[in-house]
Amino acid sequence: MRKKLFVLLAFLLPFQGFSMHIMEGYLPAGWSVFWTVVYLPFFVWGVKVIQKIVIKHPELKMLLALAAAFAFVLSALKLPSVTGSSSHPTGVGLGALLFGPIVMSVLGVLVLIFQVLLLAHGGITTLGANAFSMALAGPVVTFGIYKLCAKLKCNRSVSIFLAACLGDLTTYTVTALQLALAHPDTHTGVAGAFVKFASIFSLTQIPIAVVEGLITVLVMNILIKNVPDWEGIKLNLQAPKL
Amino acid sequence: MFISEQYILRKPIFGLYSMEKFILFMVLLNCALLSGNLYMHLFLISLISIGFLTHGIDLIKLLRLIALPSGFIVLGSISIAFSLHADPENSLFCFDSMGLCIGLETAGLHKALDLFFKAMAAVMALNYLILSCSLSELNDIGRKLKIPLILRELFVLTYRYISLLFTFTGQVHIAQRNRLGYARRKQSILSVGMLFSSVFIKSLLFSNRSLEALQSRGYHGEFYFRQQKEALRLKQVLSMLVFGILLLFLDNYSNLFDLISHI
Amino acid sequence: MIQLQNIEYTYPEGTKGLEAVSLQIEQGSRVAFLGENGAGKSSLFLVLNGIHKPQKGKYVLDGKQFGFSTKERKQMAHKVGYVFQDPEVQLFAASVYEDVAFGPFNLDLDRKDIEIRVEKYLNLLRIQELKDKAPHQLSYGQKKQVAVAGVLAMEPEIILFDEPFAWLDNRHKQIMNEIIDDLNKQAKTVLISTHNPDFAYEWADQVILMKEGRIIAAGSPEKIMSNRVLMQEIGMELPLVVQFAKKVGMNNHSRSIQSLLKEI
Amino acid sequence: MIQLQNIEYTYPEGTKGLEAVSLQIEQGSRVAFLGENGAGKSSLFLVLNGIHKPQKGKYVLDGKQFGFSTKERKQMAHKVGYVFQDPEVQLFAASVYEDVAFGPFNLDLDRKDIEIRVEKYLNLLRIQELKDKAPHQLSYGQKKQVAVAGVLAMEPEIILFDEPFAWLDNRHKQIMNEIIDDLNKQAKTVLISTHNPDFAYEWADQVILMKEGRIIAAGSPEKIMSNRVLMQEIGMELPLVVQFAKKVGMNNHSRSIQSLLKEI
Repeated sequence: MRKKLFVLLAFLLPFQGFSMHIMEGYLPAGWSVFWTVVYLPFFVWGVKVIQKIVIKHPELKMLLALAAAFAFVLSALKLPSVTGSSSHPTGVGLGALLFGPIVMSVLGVLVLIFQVLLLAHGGITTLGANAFSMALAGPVVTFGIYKLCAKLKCNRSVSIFLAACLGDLTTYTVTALQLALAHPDTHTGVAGAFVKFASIFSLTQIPIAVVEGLITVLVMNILIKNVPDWEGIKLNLQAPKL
Repeated sequence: MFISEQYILRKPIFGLYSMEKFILFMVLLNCALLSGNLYMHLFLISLISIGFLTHGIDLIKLLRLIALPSGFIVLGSISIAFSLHADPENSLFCFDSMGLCIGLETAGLHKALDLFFKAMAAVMALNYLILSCSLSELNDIGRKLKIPLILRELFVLTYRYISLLFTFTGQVHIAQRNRLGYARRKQSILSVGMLFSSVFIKSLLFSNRSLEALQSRGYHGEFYFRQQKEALRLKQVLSMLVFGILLLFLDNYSNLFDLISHI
Repeated sequence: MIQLQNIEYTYPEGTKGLEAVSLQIEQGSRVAFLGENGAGKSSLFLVLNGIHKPQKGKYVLDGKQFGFSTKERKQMAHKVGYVFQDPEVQLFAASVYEDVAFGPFNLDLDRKDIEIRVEKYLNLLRIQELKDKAPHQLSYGQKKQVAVAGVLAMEPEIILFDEPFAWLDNRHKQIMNEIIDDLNKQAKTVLISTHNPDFAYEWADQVILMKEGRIIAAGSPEKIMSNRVLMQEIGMELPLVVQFAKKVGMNNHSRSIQSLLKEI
Repeated sequence: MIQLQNIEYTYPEGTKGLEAVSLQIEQGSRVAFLGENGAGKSSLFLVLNGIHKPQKGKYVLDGKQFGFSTKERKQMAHKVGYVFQDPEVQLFAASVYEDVAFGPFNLDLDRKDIEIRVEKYLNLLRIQELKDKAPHQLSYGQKKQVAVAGVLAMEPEIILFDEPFAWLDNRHKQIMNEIIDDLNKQAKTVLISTHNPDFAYEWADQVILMKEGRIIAAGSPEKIMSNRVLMQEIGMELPLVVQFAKKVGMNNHSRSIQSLLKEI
């Protein structure tokens, strides 16, 4: 039994990081349209916010593009021997903490588009669904937990860890749900399908989420200590309050 | 690093302009997505493969190009093929545990196979777009699709910075490996933390200098994008559309045919 | 003509960049700036280019005082071009063509004229065949060529080069040399910051030595660069040809070892 | 001793990096690699360092064949150190001290020994007073010093330098020169890739010319670098001192203009 599990794991591990993306052609047309329509308002909102920021400070265009590039590089980099096999961190947690969820809703889509164009991961018709899970649900949960922890006066490292880790898990849960809705199990329907997808992801995604949480803590601590104009960047990039 | 640089189309296919390439991509993609017919998907996969083979991609590269996404798609298909609570009588394979029968049934298998080939056909269509269009062309397609300027500017800048940070990250990673940064797991996590933060700090400094460089060339908030002057050619667009409609018609027709034969 | 009077520039974080810098550069001249890393050469170039606004002092360009307003800075791009040390920071577009076209586009030329200009400078820098490539597909030397084309395409009257030969191989050094010669022939003013005493001695008709944000000496290379004390001040050796001439007791010697070798 | 036999390396995207490269380097020797950008010098260094695994050929290090397994690569870090051309990519810690300590820390030395080593190499590179600075606060020359310290702190037997002098001002060039001399005195093997014929001629006891991924000549600098045809092949001029000697008809001349000047 253990051996079987290992064989299965060995087979799944190479795909773990990107397994959060739904591939092109994998969603029925109806669901593609549905998720795109659901995501669109958030995207438009994000674009409006960014347009406002950029009109006032055209120089922030470079910074925004660099932020998107940064998130892409994090997600595309194969890091051998971090989790025992090659893995891809998502960088979603870090992005959400650095730039806030609204800006992330646009940057996340840029990252997804480049993953399609440069690496052929994900897809055009599944963009809406992927964006909903990775560029909206994940960042919102990350940001929310971080703010909540700040209110509860938690230790900073603990808050960052929880935020990044749970944000990562949220992304995969939402993806599993999206897949379950699109492809319900023949006998047990959506609920059964969700259990199937979620358990396949959880084999790989839970250790990744933990590692990602740890790395995010490390990076944030180094950045807060070292980036000269730290508060300035946060103020500049975080979207205006509602 | 990037897929379009690993798999280079040495000859342009049909000599299409950027927007025409996009239309062909949409035709191929829609044929894949709108059809539920296995033969249609196989036809599309082979058609695009032949296109690649005759335009500068050798067989080994083509197989690698196909293998790349098929891993992900297989992964997803497995979970669709297997069913919880399957009926042990009708299962091809059943794995009992805690009173559950996690099993494989013919229906699930068919569904998974259909989905696998559908996704492969769609991915091949996507590969066509990726391999045949440069980033400037994609940007130009975006302009014709009326994507807001700010998004296209961010798109182009992001592309440039991705290639820069990619190279930079790769080199830092080598430098860390040379100094045993990834010899053990605990060190690996520390090293990755350092890697990311150094890339981030480098990015910040770089964005400042890059801005100075742009300002010194008179940047006032807008970039120059080259526009393709070529208008859409009616003949090409029409033949692509006819091709697509014909395929979908045949597809429907064969479904009808199936339906009739069933009755 | 460029005139600086008592320029002082301090970076936002408090580092002194320039102190009491005054200089005068005639049109069409070739000026070499020598000094260690951090001596203030780059800060000075960024002031000359209108990017850094000095806290004190006057900057007079062709008889008009430059006020560092947003409008004036934009016009500056016409007048003064800056080729950065690191070409990576100058390239941003998705293709070489678009990158070179960026400057002319900012000059509000119409599409036709932009194209003509881009073609001209792609040809001049011999990078015609690279025009559809993305910057990351180029070698370091090619990136430098593109960066130079991007600046020259704005047809500025004054061009600043920060270490134009660093990291280049011999072939690209020669191309760069030809370009710089060509600019001088067109009576453009060329300012180069460099660590190479031999190049400065051979090329410049005025050298400016900088140390710790100040100008410590300025004048003809023959006068300044044969002064051992001054050169030691900026941690630089005398040009080889000067050392050689001193050794053998020549007085009116050539400006470079290469031409000296031809004379022997 | 390093032995390469018929090494062939092709990049994943299909570019040829190295073709039929064979060479032999004795322990303690000084080897200069000359060639244009893209001639394969960096690819070769990455093979020597165990990063690129060649598709064909044998790499024998101190009599043992190197198999590019993960375990062997890890041991490699002890043996071969690589100083990149661009120091930026080698500095990734939050402070200079932590950066230099990174290697020794990964060697599992105990705290005390790590400290001793870091102090030793900070002193050697004369960057003691920079130890609490963040890398981005350093000048280019200082960054290079820190990068070298970080590599040397692993105490490798073989050190590869990619263009160690590019962009450095004179003061930092001298420090680098002293470090390299010092390494040779400790009988370490030093391999340097450079575009500077004068440096290679003066310093190396073996030069290797590369072109398009192949070695086109190897031997003593006197023999190889006075061959005009060979040098033209890699787009490089003869060393100045050779040109000079040819001109005046000397036969047993010095290895550098500087020492020649002393002799006159």
